[in-house]
Amino acid sequence: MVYGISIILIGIGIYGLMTQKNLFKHIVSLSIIDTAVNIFIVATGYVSNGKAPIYTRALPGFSPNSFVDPLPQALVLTAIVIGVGTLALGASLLVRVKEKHSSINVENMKGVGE
Amino acid sequence: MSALIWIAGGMMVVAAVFAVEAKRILDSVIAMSALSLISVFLFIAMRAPDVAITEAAVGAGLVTAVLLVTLFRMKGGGDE
Amino acid sequence: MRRLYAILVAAGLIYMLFVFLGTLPLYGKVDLSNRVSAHFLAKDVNSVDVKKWVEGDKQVPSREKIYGRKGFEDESANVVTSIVVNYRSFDTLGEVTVLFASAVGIGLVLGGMKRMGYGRKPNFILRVSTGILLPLIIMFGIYIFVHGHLTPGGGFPGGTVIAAAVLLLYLSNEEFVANMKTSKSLEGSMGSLYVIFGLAGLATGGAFLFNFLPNGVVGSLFSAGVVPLVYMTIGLKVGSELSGVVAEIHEEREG
Amino acid sequence: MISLLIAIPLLLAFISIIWRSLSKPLFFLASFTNIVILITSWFPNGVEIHAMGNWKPPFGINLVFDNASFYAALVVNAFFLLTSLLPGLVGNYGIPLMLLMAAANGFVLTGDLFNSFVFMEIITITAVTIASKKENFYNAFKYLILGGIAGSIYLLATIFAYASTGSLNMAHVSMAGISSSSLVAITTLYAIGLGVEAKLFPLNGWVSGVYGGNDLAPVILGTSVSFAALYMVGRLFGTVFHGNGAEVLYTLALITIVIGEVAALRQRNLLKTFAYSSVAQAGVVVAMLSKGTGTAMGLAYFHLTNDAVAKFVIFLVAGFLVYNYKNLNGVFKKHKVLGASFSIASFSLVGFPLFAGFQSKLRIIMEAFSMKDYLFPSVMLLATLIEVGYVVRWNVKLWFEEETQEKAETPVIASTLALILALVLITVFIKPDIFLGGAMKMGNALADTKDYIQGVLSVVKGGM
Repeated sequence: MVYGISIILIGIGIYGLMTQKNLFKHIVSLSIIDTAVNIFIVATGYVSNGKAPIYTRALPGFSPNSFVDPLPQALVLTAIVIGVGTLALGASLLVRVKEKHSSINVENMKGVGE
Repeated sequence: MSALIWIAGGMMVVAAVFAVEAKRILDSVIAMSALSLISVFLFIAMRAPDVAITEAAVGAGLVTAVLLVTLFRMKGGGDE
Repeated sequence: MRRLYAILVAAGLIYMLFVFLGTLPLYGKVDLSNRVSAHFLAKDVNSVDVKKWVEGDKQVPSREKIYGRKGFEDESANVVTSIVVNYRSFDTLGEVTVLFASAVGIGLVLGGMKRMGYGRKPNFILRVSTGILLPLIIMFGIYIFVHGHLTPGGGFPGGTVIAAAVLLLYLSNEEFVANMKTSKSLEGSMGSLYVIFGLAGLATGGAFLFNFLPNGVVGSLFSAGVVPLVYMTIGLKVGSELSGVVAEIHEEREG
Repeated sequence: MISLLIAIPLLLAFISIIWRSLSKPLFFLASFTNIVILITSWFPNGVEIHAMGNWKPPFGINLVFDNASFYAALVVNAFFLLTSLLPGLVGNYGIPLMLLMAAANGFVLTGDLFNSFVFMEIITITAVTIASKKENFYNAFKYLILGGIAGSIYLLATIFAYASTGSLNMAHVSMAGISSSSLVAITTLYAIGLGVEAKLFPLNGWVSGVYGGNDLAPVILGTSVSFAALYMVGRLFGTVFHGNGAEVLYTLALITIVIGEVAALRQRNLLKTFAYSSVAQAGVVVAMLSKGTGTAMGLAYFHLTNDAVAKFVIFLVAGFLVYNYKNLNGVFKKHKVLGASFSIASFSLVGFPLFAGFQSKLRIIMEAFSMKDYLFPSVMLLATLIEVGYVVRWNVKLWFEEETQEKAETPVIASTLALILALVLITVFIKPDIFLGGAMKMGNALADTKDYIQGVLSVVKGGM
């Protein structure tokens, strides 16, 4: 079911990218897709009744399937940071797009021809 | 737990639709930030505290701040 | 028309992904013993016989106790950290590089000189509370990345918290300008330090990013070899990098 | 040694953020060192791996050095070296270029699916930075959005592969006996994810804007980066998935060829024309790669090498012309050397005899016929006809139309480089073995899954 949520979110993100005329919305949609993919990845590592993969005094030992899968979580950490890099660069590009074309709405932008 | 996940998922879908369709860009950014915050709950429900902390600090906090500052710099976005 | 088309494409994608979902194990029904991560959890990668393992002979150990013991190949109590900074450290180097590339890109794209003002005076509460909170926030950020191998968190959230402190300074003080020179030198030297850690591993252990320091006891602060050092490096680097990004989006070109 | 190919450019990039003025010489130093490292380990003729942190595959990340990744790394680094010789072109972009070089090397060498995703994202971000040169912000933004989506899909594909095999290592994934329905899922997602960098049909809308927007982006993205991306197509669909999912690629590639050539013919902007031609050539290469045999893949990379050399010359000259002249009519009367190299390169692109392109196109068509595929050769012949149209049109316009009064100084280094590469193209026609030998070794290494798996997984301890 978490899978379903994340897939629907991906779909909404794609829909937003295709319909919206405002470039800022594109960044927002991309961010939605990023979050959705991250949820999807963590979901692939979930084990029912598994514990968080950190050894503390309360969780002394190891046996398979007593923990959730740590690898997807490690991958998501990387993916989140990569998403931030992409979004921040996109936002700074938009600032300059606005300065150069005087709008960030695809329909009102000046000087964008074929 | 399962009911909570359904509620969180429903809220995320609503937030996503709102973020995509909102008339004002500011609302859209706020909705996106809310979506990120609810996803933190999902990460905790899936026993991923590391991811939850990172998403809360980076995804919900910093990204929103960066987008808001750029939005402020652009003086409102441009489609109203 | 455009909307209909978009709905069709999105629905097609959703349908496709739902079909593909059938190939995954059900939610919550994953068997870890088939995955490489079982051995990350058990901290026994070096003793696995790869030839047999890839052919389906899963050698899952039954360890009674890990917390508080010595003599494992990786001593970080937080297994996610041990994957991020030890087993898959190369990914993390790439991740640091992504942020670096993005910060460099923002610098080249914006390339401003003068600080942008918000055009209003920050209110009293914000100004005073910033003075009180700032050291606490920075200390909290440092705490997060120093304890990255023991508790959830690590270099990236820690660095982000530090950058949040810089953002607070920008919001509370119209005249504040971060010292870009310092932040750039910190960023560059910390990045180089990470690569140098890698090269030191190459020189001592024969492999890039080899963990060349002795391990300790699982769960104690001074354990896990280079892991805490690398996380501190990452924390400082990410902190200075994101502070640089925050500073750069506040810059305007004159005229 | 091979980990240095990534470590050195990264280290130098980190250092040059502190001393910015050093970035240009350091960029040259990085690319030169990389070439030296590669030359000292010429064609390994086997599979060597470097296990990061001594964690043996499939647990840790490993770099794979075999004939295929050697040849790809050689081509990629060679173009970076050539670019670093042109300080005027590099400008302030030394640091992004170094990072791009590290990422392209990592993308080519890595033997881990998620690691390749990380490097792909670095490539996207640095490429966007480079694309935003000369205030080309809007097109760079479009590229960023498309690259971001592609990255997400690529990540999804990776996670599907992990969920069905329990491993991220390419060698392990390729031997793990994935069920056929999973294979459909994984290969479809990978085809979409690689489609942006490999310039496949529905996802190549960014190419003309980015390549046509400034002088640096096409020179480096159209040669090195597209070689790295198409290498990954061969590695994934040839080695890892044994040719599964090739039909999707084949269909997309044929559509890409036709659309690219038609768009190139209709285009009136010099840089954009050849940007679309680049799209079409990527289609040819992918169509050949989807055949999956060693010979076919080798020929595909032979063609790609010829195309990359020709494109380097064309984009170098075109970038110089577009940004120094308002009216391009007859400019080659002023710059005879540039003109000669441009004409040679563009004729090689079409595949006229006497130039390298002829050798690769002829071989590709013969190979396709021998595999009883008649659709692809006919599409390719049609494409060649269209190419003749626009190449001749541009050559006539640039050489023979009435010239204007504008004047610009001939860039000495650029014209020397362009001339040398043009001569290389002629030499390759006479002795095709210069490129063909390496490319064939590469193709065979890519097709030989068994050797790859054995080489990666049998190693007990990672060496240098």
